[in-house]
Amino acid sequence: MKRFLPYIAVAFFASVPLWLQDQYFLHTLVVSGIFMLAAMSLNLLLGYTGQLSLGHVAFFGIGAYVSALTSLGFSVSIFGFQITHEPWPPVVGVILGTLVAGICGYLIGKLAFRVRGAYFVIVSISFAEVVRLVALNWVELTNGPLALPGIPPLTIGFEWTGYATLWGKAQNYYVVLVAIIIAYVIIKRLVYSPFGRAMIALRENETLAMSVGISVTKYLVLAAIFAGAMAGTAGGLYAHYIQIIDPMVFMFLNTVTMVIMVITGGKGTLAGPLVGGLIFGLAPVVLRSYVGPELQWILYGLLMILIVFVLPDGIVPAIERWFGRSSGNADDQRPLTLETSKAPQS
Amino acid sequence: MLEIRNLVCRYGKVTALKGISLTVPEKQLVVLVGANGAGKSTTLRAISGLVPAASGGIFFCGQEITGMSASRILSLGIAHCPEGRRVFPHMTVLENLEMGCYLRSDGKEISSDLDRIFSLFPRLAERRKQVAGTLSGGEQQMLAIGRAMMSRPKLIMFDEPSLGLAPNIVEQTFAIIQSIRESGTTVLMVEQNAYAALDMCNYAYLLEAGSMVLEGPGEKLINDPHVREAYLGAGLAHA
Amino acid sequence: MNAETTSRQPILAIEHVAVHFGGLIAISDMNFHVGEGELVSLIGPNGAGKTTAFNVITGFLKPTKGRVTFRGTSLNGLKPHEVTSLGLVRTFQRTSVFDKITVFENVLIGLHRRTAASLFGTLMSLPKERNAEAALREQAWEILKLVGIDHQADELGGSLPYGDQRLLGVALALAADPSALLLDEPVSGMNASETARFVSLLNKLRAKGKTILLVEHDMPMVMGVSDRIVVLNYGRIIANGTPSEIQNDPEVIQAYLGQGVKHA
Amino acid sequence: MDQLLQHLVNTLIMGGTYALLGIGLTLIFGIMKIVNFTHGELYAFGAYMMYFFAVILGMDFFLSIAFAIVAGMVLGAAIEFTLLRTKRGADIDTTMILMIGAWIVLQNAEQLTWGGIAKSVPSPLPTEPLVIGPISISYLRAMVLLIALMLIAGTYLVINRTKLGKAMRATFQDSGTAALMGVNISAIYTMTFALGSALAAAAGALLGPVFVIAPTMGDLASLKAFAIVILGGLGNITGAAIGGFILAFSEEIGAGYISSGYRDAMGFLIIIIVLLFKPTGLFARSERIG
Amino acid sequence: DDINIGVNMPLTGAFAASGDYVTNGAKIAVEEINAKGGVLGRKLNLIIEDNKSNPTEAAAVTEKLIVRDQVPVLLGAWGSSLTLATMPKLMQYQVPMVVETSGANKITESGNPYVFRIAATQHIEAKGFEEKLGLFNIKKVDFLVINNDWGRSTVTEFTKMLENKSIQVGYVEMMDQATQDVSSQLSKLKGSDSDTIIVTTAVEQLTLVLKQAQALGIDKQIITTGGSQNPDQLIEQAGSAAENTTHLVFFAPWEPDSTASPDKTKAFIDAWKAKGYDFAGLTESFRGYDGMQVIAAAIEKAGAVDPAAIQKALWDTKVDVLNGAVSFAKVGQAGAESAQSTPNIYFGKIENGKVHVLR
Ligand SMILES: Nc1ncnc2c1ncn2[C@@H]1O[C@H](COP(=O)(O)OP(=O)(O)OP(=O)(O)O)[C@@H](O)[C@H]1O
Ligand SMILES: Nc1ncnc2c1ncn2[C@@H]1O[C@H](COP(=O)(O)OP(=O)(O)OP(=O)(O)O)[C@@H](O)[C@H]1O
Ligand SMILES: [Mg+2]
Ligand SMILES: [Mg+2]
Repeated sequence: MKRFLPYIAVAFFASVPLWLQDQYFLHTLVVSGIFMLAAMSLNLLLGYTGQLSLGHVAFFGIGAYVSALTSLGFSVSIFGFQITHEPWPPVVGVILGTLVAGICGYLIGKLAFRVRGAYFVIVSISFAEVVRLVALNWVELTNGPLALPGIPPLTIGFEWTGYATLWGKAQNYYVVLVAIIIAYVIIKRLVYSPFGRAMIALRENETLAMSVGISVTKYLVLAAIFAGAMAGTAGGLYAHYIQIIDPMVFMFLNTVTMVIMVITGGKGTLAGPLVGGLIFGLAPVVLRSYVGPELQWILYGLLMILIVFVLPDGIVPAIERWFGRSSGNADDQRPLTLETSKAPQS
Repeated sequence: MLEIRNLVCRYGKVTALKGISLTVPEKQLVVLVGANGAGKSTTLRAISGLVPAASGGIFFCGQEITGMSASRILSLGIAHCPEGRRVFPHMTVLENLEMGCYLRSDGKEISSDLDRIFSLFPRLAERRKQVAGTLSGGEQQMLAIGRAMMSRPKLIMFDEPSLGLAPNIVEQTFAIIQSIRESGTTVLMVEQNAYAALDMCNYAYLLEAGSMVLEGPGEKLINDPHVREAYLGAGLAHA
Repeated sequence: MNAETTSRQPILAIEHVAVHFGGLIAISDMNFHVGEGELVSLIGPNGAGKTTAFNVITGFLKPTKGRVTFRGTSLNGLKPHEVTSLGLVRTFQRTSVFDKITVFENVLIGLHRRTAASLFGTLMSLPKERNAEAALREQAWEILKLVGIDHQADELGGSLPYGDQRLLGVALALAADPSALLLDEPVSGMNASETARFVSLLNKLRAKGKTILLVEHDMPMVMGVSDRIVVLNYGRIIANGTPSEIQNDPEVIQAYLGQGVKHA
Repeated sequence: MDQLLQHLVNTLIMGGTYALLGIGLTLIFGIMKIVNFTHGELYAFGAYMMYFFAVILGMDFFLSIAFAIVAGMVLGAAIEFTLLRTKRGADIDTTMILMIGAWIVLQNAEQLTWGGIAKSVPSPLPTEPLVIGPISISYLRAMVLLIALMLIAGTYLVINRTKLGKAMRATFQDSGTAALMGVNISAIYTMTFALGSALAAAAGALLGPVFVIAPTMGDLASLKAFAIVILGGLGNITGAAIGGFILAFSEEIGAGYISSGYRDAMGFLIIIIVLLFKPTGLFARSERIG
Repeated sequence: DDINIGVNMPLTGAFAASGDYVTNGAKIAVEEINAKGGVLGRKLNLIIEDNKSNPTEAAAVTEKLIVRDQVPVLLGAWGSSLTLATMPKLMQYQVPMVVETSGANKITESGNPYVFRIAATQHIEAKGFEEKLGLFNIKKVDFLVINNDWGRSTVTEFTKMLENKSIQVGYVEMMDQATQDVSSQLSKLKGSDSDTIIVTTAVEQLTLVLKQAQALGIDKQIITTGGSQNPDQLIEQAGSAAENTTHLVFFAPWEPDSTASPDKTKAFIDAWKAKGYDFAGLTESFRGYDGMQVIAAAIEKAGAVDPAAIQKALWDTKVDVLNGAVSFAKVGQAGAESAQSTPNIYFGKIENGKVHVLR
C-alpha cells in the first residue's frame, strides 16, 4: 500500500485540472505548488542537514530575478563597461535561474557553513536581507522598487518547432507538478544514498561524523547547492507565472511560509513539505471565505501552533506512526530514521 | 533510611525496572552492581525524582517521596552525583560547586566546605576559574563528586564515581567516600569497579535486567560464583 | 627514560608537539612513535593531556608547536575527515554515537569511507550504486557481529546502555576502515567481565594487523594488552617502556598508579 | 567634522536603544535557545501598553513605563506557560514554529485591538533639543539611553552575580542536573522568559514615545535584536550591549558616508563579516572536543 | 440582484492603516449611491479582499475577485507594487480597474488598457508643485524619501522640474519603509547648505522624520509630497515638530470651501464623522470615495454590467468628485494606452496647530 501511495497521489493531482472548475482554486494550487517546491528544497537543508536556514527566500528571489531578467533583457554598466543582454526564451531563464541560484548556494555554503546553529540562522537571514537590499537599490539592473513587470509567461518548444505559450492555469499547473515530481525523485535518491546519510550524520553529531571521515563542508555545500538550485527553479516558475516581481519577493514572510510548510508537514521526511505545503497553501484561501482579514491571520497562526502541539514531529511522521501501529509494528520512538536493518540472511 | 518497594520504571515502551525493592539503612554504604543496562542508573534517577515511577513506592526517613520534584527531594537531604559527569559546561569550576549548595544559605560553612573540596582535589583548586566544559574527563568527574558533596546531604548517591579517574585518584575517591560515610552520611553507590566497591560496602544488591537477583553483605557477593564469573572477570582470562 | 623499544616500522610519529590554551599548557613537549601493528597505551593522571593528544593527532586541534606524521605524511593542517581518510580513526572519551538513529544506521554512516557511489550515479539510480549499497549493508552487519551488538541493530543509538554505547562507538570507528585506531578510554564504565570481552575484541583486531593507540585508566587491562606504554604527566612524557618497566617506575607510581595497582 | 560628531552622538543614543532590544533577546535566544519571534511583538506590546497607560488612562509618564514593563512580564510569562511549558527539551525549530505562530497571532491581535493607525505618546520632557555647539541631543532620547544603560547593568548583575542568575544559566546548560541541584526548573523557565519579555517591553515602552507605535513596528526590531545578540555572542549580556553599539555605529556611518539606501544592509554586512572571521560572535567562549 | 464590485486593498500588514481608510471611503460612496437608488436600478455591493500588503496576494486576490466573484470592475490596489502585480490578471481576463492611490509611472506605461488611474503620478505632482513654486522661497533642495517606487520617482520627477527652474538639488537620502530611526540621514541633511527638504513617505514615518528633525535642531523649510500625509495626524502625533511644515495633498478637508466641490466635501466629511472615523483619515479615504463614484458613473454610462462595456464607458466618463473633475486621457504605449486623469493639488501648511490651505 505504502509503496503505491506516491503513484496514487500523482495520478490524483494530475487529474485535478480535468475536473476542477474553479480557476481561482487552480491558481491557488499553482502558487502553493511553487512554494511547496521551495519548501522541499528548504527541507534538504533544514530537515536533512539540520541547518536552520531562514534566508531561503534569497535563492527563490535570485531564481526569480535571474529568470525574469534573462527573458526581459537588461542593460547595465559595471565599472564603466556597458553590458547589454537581449531577451531569451523564458525556459532558458528558468534554467539559468536554477543554475545561478545553485551557484549562490555553493558560495553561501562555502562561506556560511563556517558558522552553525543560531549563528547560521542569523547569517542566513542577513544574507537574504543583503540580497533584498541589493535588489532594491541596484535600480539600473533590477528596476529596484519599481518592479520588473511584463515578464513573459513560460513558453515551450524550439526555434524549429515554434513556441507554445503557457498562458493557462492548467498548463502552468502541470509544469509545476512535473517540477515537484522531479524534485521529489532527486531528493529521494539523494537522501537514501550515502550522500544523504552523510548529511543526516552531520545533523545528528558533527564531531562524530567528521571522525568517521565525513567532510562537513563537502556535504553541507552539496545540500546547499541542491537546495539553492531547487529554490531557484521555484523562483523562476513564480516569476513567469505571476509575471511581475519586485524586491518584496525577498520578504521574510516568504521564508517563514516555507519553514512552516516544512516543519508542520514533518521535517526530514520526503512528503512532509508537500503535505505542509498543501495545508498552508490552501489555508488562507479557506480562511478568506469565512472570516475578516486580521482574524484570518490569527487563525492561521493558531493552526500552526495547534499542529505543532498535537503533532510535534509534524503530520507525516504522525501518519506513518499511525499506519505502523495499525499494522502492528509500531515504534513511536523513531521518526527520524531512514530505514531498518533488514539483515541479510547469511 | 531509604526504602524502595516494588518500583517499576519505564522509558516509553522499555521497562527498565521491573519491580525492585531495596533498603539503605542509616549511616551505611550500600552498593548496587549489575551489568550494562541492568537499570542501576534508572534506580538512582527514580530516587532523585528525575524519572517518574510507573508503580511502587520510594520512602525516605519514613516519608513517601515518590512523585516529588527533584528539588523537593534534594531539600529533604538526598544528593545525586549523576552518571557521566554532567557538569555545567559553560560555568566555572567554582560556579559549579556553588550550584551544588544552591539550596543552602549558610555562607560561612559553605566556604569551609569549598576549602575542603579544593583540598581533596587540588587539581580543581588549580582550575577554580576554568570553564568546566574545557576540563579533562577526570577533572570533570572530580568536579561532579565535589559538587554533590556541597549540598551536605543526609543520603548521597554516586553513579559510577570512578569513571574515567586515574588509579590513584580512584583510590583516593573511594577513601573519600568511606570518610563521608564515617562522618555520618549514608551512601548509595553504583559502581562498575565491582571488586573494590563490594570490598568496601556494608551491604550490596545485584541488579540484572531490571530485577534484583541477589543481595547480601559485600563478601557474600564477592564469593558468589555467578558474580565472580559475570562481574569480576574471574574465569575469563585477560589476554 | 627508555629508548624506543620497538623494532617495528614506526607509522605514527608525534614529534615535539606542544598545545597551549591561552596561558594554560596542556601539552608541553610530546614526542613518541607507534609502530606498525603495535598496541601502545598512553596513560597518565587526569588532565595530563591524553585526550588533547588525540585531538591533535586527528586534526581536531592545531598544535601550538611540533607536528604529527602518519606513514610519512604530515598531518598538520589536515581536517579531521582528511586524517580519517588516511586510515587513522579515533573514538571519543565521552560517549559519542548518533543518538536518534538505529545502531545499524550508525554503522552504515560509519562506513562512509567505503562507499563508492557517485553523485551522478546516485541521482540516476544506476545498478552500480544499488549494488554498492547492498554490499555496505553486508559489511555493516559484519561489524556489528564483530563488536557483539548485532542483537541490538534496530535499537536507537541513544537508548543503548552506557557500556553498549561505548561498543557502538568502537563499531563506528571500525566501520571507517582504520589501519590505526585511537581508542580513548574504551572500557570506562564496563565491569571486569565486559572489559575482558573487550580485550578479546582488541586481540582480534590486532590479529588483523591493526595498529592501536590506547588511552585507558584500567590498569590491569592496560598492563595486559600493551606492547608498550607511554606515560604522560602535566603534558610531558615521564616514561616510555614495557608494561613491567612502567609498573615499577617509581615516578609513575607516585604520579599515577598509587599503591593499589594490583586490584582484581 | 561637525557632522561626524553628530553621527557619533547618534550612535551613542541609538546604540543604547539597540542594546536594550538585544539584552532581552539574549536571555531567551542566547540562554534558553528559543528563536523568539515574539520578541518584536513584546516590544510592540510594551509600546502599546505605554500608550494605554499614559494616554488612554492618563497616568504619569514614568509610572506608565513601569506598568508597561510589568505588563510585558506578565504576557511573557503567559506565553511561556501556555506554549512552551509542555515543549521543554523540544528541538529548536519546534519551539521556533510556536513562536512564529504566536508572532502572527499577537501582531494581528494588536492590529485588531488598536487599529492600523499609528499612535504616539507625548513625553513630559522638553521637545526642544539640548544643543551643545554643533550637536543636538533630544532630552527624551538621552533619558532612554540612561534607563537602557541601567537596565543593562541590572540584567548583567542578575545573571552573573546572583544565585538566580546562576540557576538560570545552569538550567539551560543541563536542566536535569540543575534539578538535581535543587533548582525549580519550571519556575526558572517561566522567569527567564518573563524577564526577557519584560526587557523587550521596556524597550517598547521607552521607544514608543520616541518613535510612533504601529502594529508592524516589532518586525524590524526583532530582526535587529537577533543580529545584536549574535554579534555579541549568544547569552553574553555585555556582548549584546556592545553589539548594539557596533550595529548603531555601522548603520550611522554607512548611512552618513556611504549610501542611505544601504543603511540597513550595513548592519547585516557587518554581521556576515564578523561571523566569517569569528564564527561564534565577537565574544566567543571556548569549547572542547572529545 | 446587486452589482458586485471588487476592492483589492491592503487591510493587514505594513499598509493596513491606509488600506482601511480607502476602503471606508469606498463604503461611504456606495452607501450614498445606494441610498439614491443605486446604479441602473440595482444596488452596488462591495466585495472587499485583503491583499496583505503583499504583491503575490494582490495577484491572488484579483484572480479570486474576477474568477470566483465575477466582478466586472475593480478598485485597487493602493501601493504601486501591489497594483503592478494585479495588472497581468486584468489583461488576461480583460477586466478594468480604477487605480486610486498608486503613482508609479510604470502603471500607465506598460501597455495595459485596463487601468484607469485617478491618482496623481509623481510627474503630475511635480507639475502641480511647479505652478505653485511662487508660494515658496527655494534656492536649493535636499530629498529624504522612502526607498521604494514612490520615493524614487518623486526624486526623479521633482529633480527634473526643479532643475528646469534653476533650483539646485543637493543630497538625496533614502529610508527603508520599516526604518524608525532616520537620525543619520537627517544629520547629513543638517550639515548641507540647502534651505528646503522635500520629504516623501507614509504618515507614520513622516511623524518620525519631523520629530527627529526637531531633535536634531534642523531648522529648514520642510515640504512633504505624496498626498496621503494626513496633516492632522502629524499635528496630533508630532506636535510642535510639525509646525511650519507644508504638505502637498489632493484633498483639503480643513477648508471645504477651497475645494473643487464644497458641498460634496462637506457631505463626505459629515458622513465620515458620523461613522466615528478619525478625521486624519480623510486625506486618504476620499480616494476610495472618488474611485467608487467614478466606477458608478461608468456603469451608469455603460448601461450594462459587463467588463468590456464598463471599460469602454470609463473612457468617456466625466464626473465631478471630491478632488475635482475626473476625465481620462490616453497615456503610454500606442495602441494599448492606459487611462490617466489629472487630479487637483493643494498645499496645506501647519501653523499654530492648524492646517490652512496655501493660495
Ligand atoms: N532515556 C532512555 N530512553 C529509553 N531507554 C532508556 C533510556 N535510558 C535508559 N534506557 C534503558 O533502560 C535500561 C536501564 O538503563 P540504565 O541506564 O538504568 O542502566 P545501567 O544499569 O545504569 O547501565 P550502565 O552500567 O550502562 O550505566 C536500559 O535497557 C536502557 O537501554
Ligand atoms: N579547550 C580547552 N580549553 C582550555 N583548557 C583545556 C581545553 N581542553 C583541555 N584543556 C585542559 O588541558 C588539560 C589536558 O586535558 P586532556 O583532556 O587532554 O586530559 P586527559 O589526559 O585526557 O585527562 P583525563 O584522563 O581526565 O581524560 C586539562 O587540564 C584540561 O583542563
Ligand atoms: Mg548507568
Ligand atoms: Mg581524556
